[in-house]
Amino acid sequence: MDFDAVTIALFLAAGVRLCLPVALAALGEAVSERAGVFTIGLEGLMLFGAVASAVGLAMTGSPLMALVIGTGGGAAAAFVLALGTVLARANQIVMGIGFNLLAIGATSLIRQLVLTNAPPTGSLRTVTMMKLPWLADLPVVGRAFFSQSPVFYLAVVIAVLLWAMLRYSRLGLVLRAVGENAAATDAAGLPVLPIRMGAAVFTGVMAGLGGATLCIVASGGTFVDNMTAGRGYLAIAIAIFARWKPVRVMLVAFVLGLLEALQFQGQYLGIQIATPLLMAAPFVVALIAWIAIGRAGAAPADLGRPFLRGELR
Amino acid sequence: MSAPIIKCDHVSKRYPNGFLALENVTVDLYPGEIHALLGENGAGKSTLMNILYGVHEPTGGGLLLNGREVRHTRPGDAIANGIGMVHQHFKLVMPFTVAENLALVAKGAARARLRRHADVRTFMAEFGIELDPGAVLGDLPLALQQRVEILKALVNESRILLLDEPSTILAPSEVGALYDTLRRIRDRGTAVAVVTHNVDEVLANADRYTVLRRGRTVGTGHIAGADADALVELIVGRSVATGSRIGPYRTGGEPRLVLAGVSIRPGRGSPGLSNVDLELRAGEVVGVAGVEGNGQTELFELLAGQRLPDQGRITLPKAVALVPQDRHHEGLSLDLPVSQNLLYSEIMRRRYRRAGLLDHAAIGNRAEAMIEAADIRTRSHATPARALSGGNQQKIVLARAMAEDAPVIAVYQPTRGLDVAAAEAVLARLAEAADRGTTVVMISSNIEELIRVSDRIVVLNGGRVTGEVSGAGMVIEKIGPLMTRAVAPGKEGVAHG
Amino acid sequence: MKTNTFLATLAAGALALASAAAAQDAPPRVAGLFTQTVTQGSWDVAGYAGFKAMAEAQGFNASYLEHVTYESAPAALRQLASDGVAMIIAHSSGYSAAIKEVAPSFPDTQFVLYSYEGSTDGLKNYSAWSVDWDEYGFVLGVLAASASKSGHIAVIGGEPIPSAERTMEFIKKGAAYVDPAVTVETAYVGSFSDVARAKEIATGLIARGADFLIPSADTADAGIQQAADEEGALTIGSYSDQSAAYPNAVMTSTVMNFAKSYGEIGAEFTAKTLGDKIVTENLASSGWTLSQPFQHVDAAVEAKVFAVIDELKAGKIDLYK
Amino acid sequence: MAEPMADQMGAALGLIRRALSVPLSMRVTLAAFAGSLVIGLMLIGLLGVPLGAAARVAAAGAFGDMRAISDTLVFMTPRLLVALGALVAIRGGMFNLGGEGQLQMGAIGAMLPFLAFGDIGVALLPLAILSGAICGGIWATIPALLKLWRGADEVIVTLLMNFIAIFFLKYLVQGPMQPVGSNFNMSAQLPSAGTLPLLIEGTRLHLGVVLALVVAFGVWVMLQHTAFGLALRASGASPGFVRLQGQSAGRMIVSSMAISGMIGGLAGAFEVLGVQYRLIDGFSAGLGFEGLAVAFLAGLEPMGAVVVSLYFGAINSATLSLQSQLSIPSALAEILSGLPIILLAVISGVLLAKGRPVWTSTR
Repeated sequence: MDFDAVTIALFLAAGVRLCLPVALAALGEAVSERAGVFTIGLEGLMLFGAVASAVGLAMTGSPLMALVIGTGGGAAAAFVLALGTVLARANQIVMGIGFNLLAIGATSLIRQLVLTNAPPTGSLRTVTMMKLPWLADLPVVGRAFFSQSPVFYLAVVIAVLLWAMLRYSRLGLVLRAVGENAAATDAAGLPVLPIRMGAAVFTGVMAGLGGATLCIVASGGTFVDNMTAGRGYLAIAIAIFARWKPVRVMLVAFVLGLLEALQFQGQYLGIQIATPLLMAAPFVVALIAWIAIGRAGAAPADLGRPFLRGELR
Repeated sequence: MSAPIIKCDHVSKRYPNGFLALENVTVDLYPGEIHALLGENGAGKSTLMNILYGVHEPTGGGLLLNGREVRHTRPGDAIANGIGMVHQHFKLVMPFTVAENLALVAKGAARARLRRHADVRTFMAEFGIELDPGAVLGDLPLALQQRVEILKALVNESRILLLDEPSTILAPSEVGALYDTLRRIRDRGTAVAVVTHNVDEVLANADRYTVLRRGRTVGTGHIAGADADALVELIVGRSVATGSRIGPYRTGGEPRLVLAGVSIRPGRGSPGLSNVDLELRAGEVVGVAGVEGNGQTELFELLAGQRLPDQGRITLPKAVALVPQDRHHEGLSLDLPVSQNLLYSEIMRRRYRRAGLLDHAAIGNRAEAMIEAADIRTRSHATPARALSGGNQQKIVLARAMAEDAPVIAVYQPTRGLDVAAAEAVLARLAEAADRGTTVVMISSNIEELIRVSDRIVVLNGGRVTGEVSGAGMVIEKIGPLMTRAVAPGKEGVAHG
Repeated sequence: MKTNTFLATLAAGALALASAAAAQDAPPRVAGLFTQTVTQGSWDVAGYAGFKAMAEAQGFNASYLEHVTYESAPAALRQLASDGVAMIIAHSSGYSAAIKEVAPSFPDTQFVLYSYEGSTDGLKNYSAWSVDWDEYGFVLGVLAASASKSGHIAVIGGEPIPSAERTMEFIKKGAAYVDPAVTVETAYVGSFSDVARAKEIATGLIARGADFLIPSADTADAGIQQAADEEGALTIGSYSDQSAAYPNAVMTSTVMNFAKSYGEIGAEFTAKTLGDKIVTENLASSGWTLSQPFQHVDAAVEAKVFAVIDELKAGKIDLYK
Repeated sequence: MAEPMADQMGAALGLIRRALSVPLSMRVTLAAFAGSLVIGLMLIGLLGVPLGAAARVAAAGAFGDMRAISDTLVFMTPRLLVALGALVAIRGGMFNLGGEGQLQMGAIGAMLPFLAFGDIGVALLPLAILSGAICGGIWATIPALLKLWRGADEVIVTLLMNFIAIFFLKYLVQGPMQPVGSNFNMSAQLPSAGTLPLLIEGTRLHLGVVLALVVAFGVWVMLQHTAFGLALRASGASPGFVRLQGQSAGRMIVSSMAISGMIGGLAGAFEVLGVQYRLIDGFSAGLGFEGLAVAFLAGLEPMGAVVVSLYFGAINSATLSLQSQLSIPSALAEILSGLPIILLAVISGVLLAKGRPVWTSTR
């Protein structure tokens, strides 16, 4: 096996496809963490998005509608989660752990009650493949980056928009201020809790879309119990060591996607490394990167701290 | 004078824990005046400010804006009604720039007006303030951060400006500059309310005053014709001999702690120390005066044995008892009971154990005795330190340090945030320790206090010792210039009008 | 009516006291153990259907446990056994260790395993219906190699467990039996349930030239079959006829004869002849077969594959030479 | 001579009495449990199962007889140990989310003496327990050292290390530790000398259950009645305070994580030595996170953790009964585990906002 252009293009394309659900969720996590809300429940939000999309597909038969419904499912679940973490000031880590446990059970129950065992019918092409005109014909990159699910292009657009929003817009300024110093933002007369609720629900939108993408685009519309299998936790790690920068989130996720793709490539190429060790690789790389970052780049100062007006803290 | 712009009308506030912070308080603020709110710690000044600003809601009474009743349930309501507030603990976003911090609060027209950095400069110039709009807040010295905090309160054309203890963090010369700025603001017709407990500052700068004591108004009037002693009496409720010397002037015995040519490299927002020589002797109180951030923290850390000099030599005795500046994070472990806070160092020295386990009975007994001796007001020795007032918390820290019987005791801002009586008690105990032969080194920015208790005072400025005064030579006129005269290279001065 | 039932129960109780061989009127309780879920995937769903049919046919009082991980299996087995369940059927070879651990403590409970077992270790109350996965693999290799036009086939497994590795070896043998020049690529998903990874691996293998995919990853098979369906490769259905689900891609399906196997288990239990036997299920015993007719390929392929099957049934091919 | 004896006895009795006194926060926790059970019953009702029957089956499944009780206790044990480990670390100021990984490493460690020395008789069991604890301890010490060396936040490090440990165990049972001829991913079986003895015939109640309760008592004594525990609590709640007292916060971080990991390692070791008798792939399935949740539900109190983990044990054996007798989906177990955590977090959040924090010493 030699490393020709096709192999490389396939490898890159696989990296993109594998990272997409995680990257979407990580973008959402980056936003809520910027606003000071640590969404450990990301895994559960993805699960709710995934099961909602599967239900949506069964009901409407339209993959596009399924993605929309999945996104809505994630947002609705995030709203409930945020009622706890933001409004009721529940400990964000504890709440997230409980939420993830609940989500595994609840989504499985929903599947058993609502979904049948029959695999989805109808083509999913509209959401799995969209060749961009002209660009898709470019050598290597055409196949790698411009012959992808439309959700991927959407993710790139969202990442760029988020970057511009955080950097240049007033909304971005307010969002960052809430995460850095909620008390100061409150003193400026800005509504801290609604802003955090908004950020948390946006996280749900992105995690829901991520879960829906996992289910509809990557798994052909099949919902499997606990199908996220740790992807939510990985997304949290990505958001953090991308230092909450949206474009960097995409890049970090892509690199980890490539690592995952390498596992399969390694198998084809007959590389003699045990599968479990290869599967551990993204986590090892993430760990090394995290250690290398070390103290550099501080987290938003109010990350994980519930907001209380006054001196009650 | 016209009608009051805002009136606190028979305001009461009871906190959820049952504490009655304000009782039937009425205060008027008029346009174009600087109104001083005077009182001891815990008199209710900050609570009143927070009620005006919508941080807390009153449990009785209300607010009248131009005679019309208004409710401030959150700061947004207060801002909409033209109120700006300068908080004691700045409400600034430290990683943001000056311009971003201003943009954050700006509403409507003001937001459009502050879009570009040049606009921000123009806006600041109106109040005689010159700052780089692109500077990151966290990198600015406290005095400049305070200017930004004031500007922030003015961005939305405020007609009422509230300042909570603005002068405590400033050097004497900086206080003057602060009031220059406030007078400019007043002269634009704004009502300026300043919370402080410094009578001299009020007499020199304010137009009217209101005195609060234990949550009630005990006096109000015009500054013109007001008398310092009378004001002090209103504040503390009895006449205290402020400024009188505590204990005799002592001469030190044998040297116990020596710093020779000690230097520490400059760090974040601090000049470090350069070439400091200091000899502390038995049975004396040595004051270290200086504006905050001139090397005091480094000096205290050296004494505490927490860091080593980059250059020079330090000779420490076997033990140094410590009273740190930050009571809540360093002086105490707030969730531990009073008893374990009092005896922590002794327990760690393998005392109070039985069969390897802690002897809770013995710890309790010993703690009771210490609580009695140090006059610590607590429900029991098992109460968490968190539940105690600031003064009583400081008494715990001091009692523990004293109980260590160390040859040297180092204290850092020991009276900050305490009311007059509690501060007096602390100073008295330090003097007693010196009388017993202990070496006391007291780092403080409160010069009057230093003069009253120290036998000699060294002044730190820009990380250097700029002078030493002793005995009758310890007067503010000498010390003030030593603190403020030479500005170390690289340290930014305060912008003046 | 109510009184009658009550009297009947009383009578039954008295009978039970009188004779040990009573318990005739209350149907015996049987329970099934499944690793994943009986409402999703292929192996457990098809197996549960066989289990349920057996229970209905024999009039058993049946229940089942799903999501029983191998670590929780001993607890589940003990609970069921001490709860009075008369027969426990475990629907995965992974439960073997748990049964061997628990069975000695419950001599009155019959344990049965479906899938693969090498030895009952002398336990008197443990039987197994053991599928000849070697032969199964060999046939898959034969049919894939026969159908492939590019001479490039791929096998995708779930986790690299020994039985899966062994099956892969026999798939290779089967392919080589048809054509020694056929390329057989193997890959593992690293999970039995991650559909997305399975689909990605399958897509990659098709892009590298494989035109026939053999799914061997349980629930994750769905991803492999979808990839084949979308990318124009052929594949098979696993354990039951799945041609309706992936009409573009499924050439045929392996159909486990769960009805037969479970039927035998039920009948033998009722007849009290279960004991400690190991029943081998293979083509010759009609333990499984391939669905017909084949789709998307020439009739010649079907004929060729069934010719090999007939030879296997007749014992004319030695798999272990 | 008699007097000091009586003195000691009195002191010991006093210790036990204080250990059993229910902290105030337990009331909130019990409310969370009750709320969850009510919601769980409502769900069961929605599934069309008669509530009375469901409640009876669930209660019998959790506490109905000796076998049910011992199942509940066996399910309780790993969750209790992980919780104890987690609360030691969190009390010491380290937010250890790595219970899952430490448990995996403990399980691996418990196998090592047998693999190294073979069946060496009575010495095997204590060696296996020790080895499991040490492996868990080492695994947990790594994040502590990384925090000191690089300032790497332990939340992320421990989270990532969980996955690394899971895959490492998977690797071991797929390759190096798998005996020839095995038809599943697992190690060889331990000889009976190397396993935790069963306490009651016909049940799964093993010695590890008792040892776990002893560890819980030991952790409580350590935290409340030793100078080390005092320093640990102080350093977790107020690092600046202990630094000024001349103690090294770094040393506290390392030692609290080492102890935490050792206890977490015991959780894995006891699963191997008392339940599995071998290393099996995927044996844990989220025990680490459940244990962490137990620690929080217990308000970071060791004796509270016993009560809370008992609830988790009961939920697991009860849902097994519900499933096997009434075919109620197993998903109910996760729902009933997740709900009280959420309810408790919300209740304590609301109380915090009202100025009455349930927990004062977390982080």
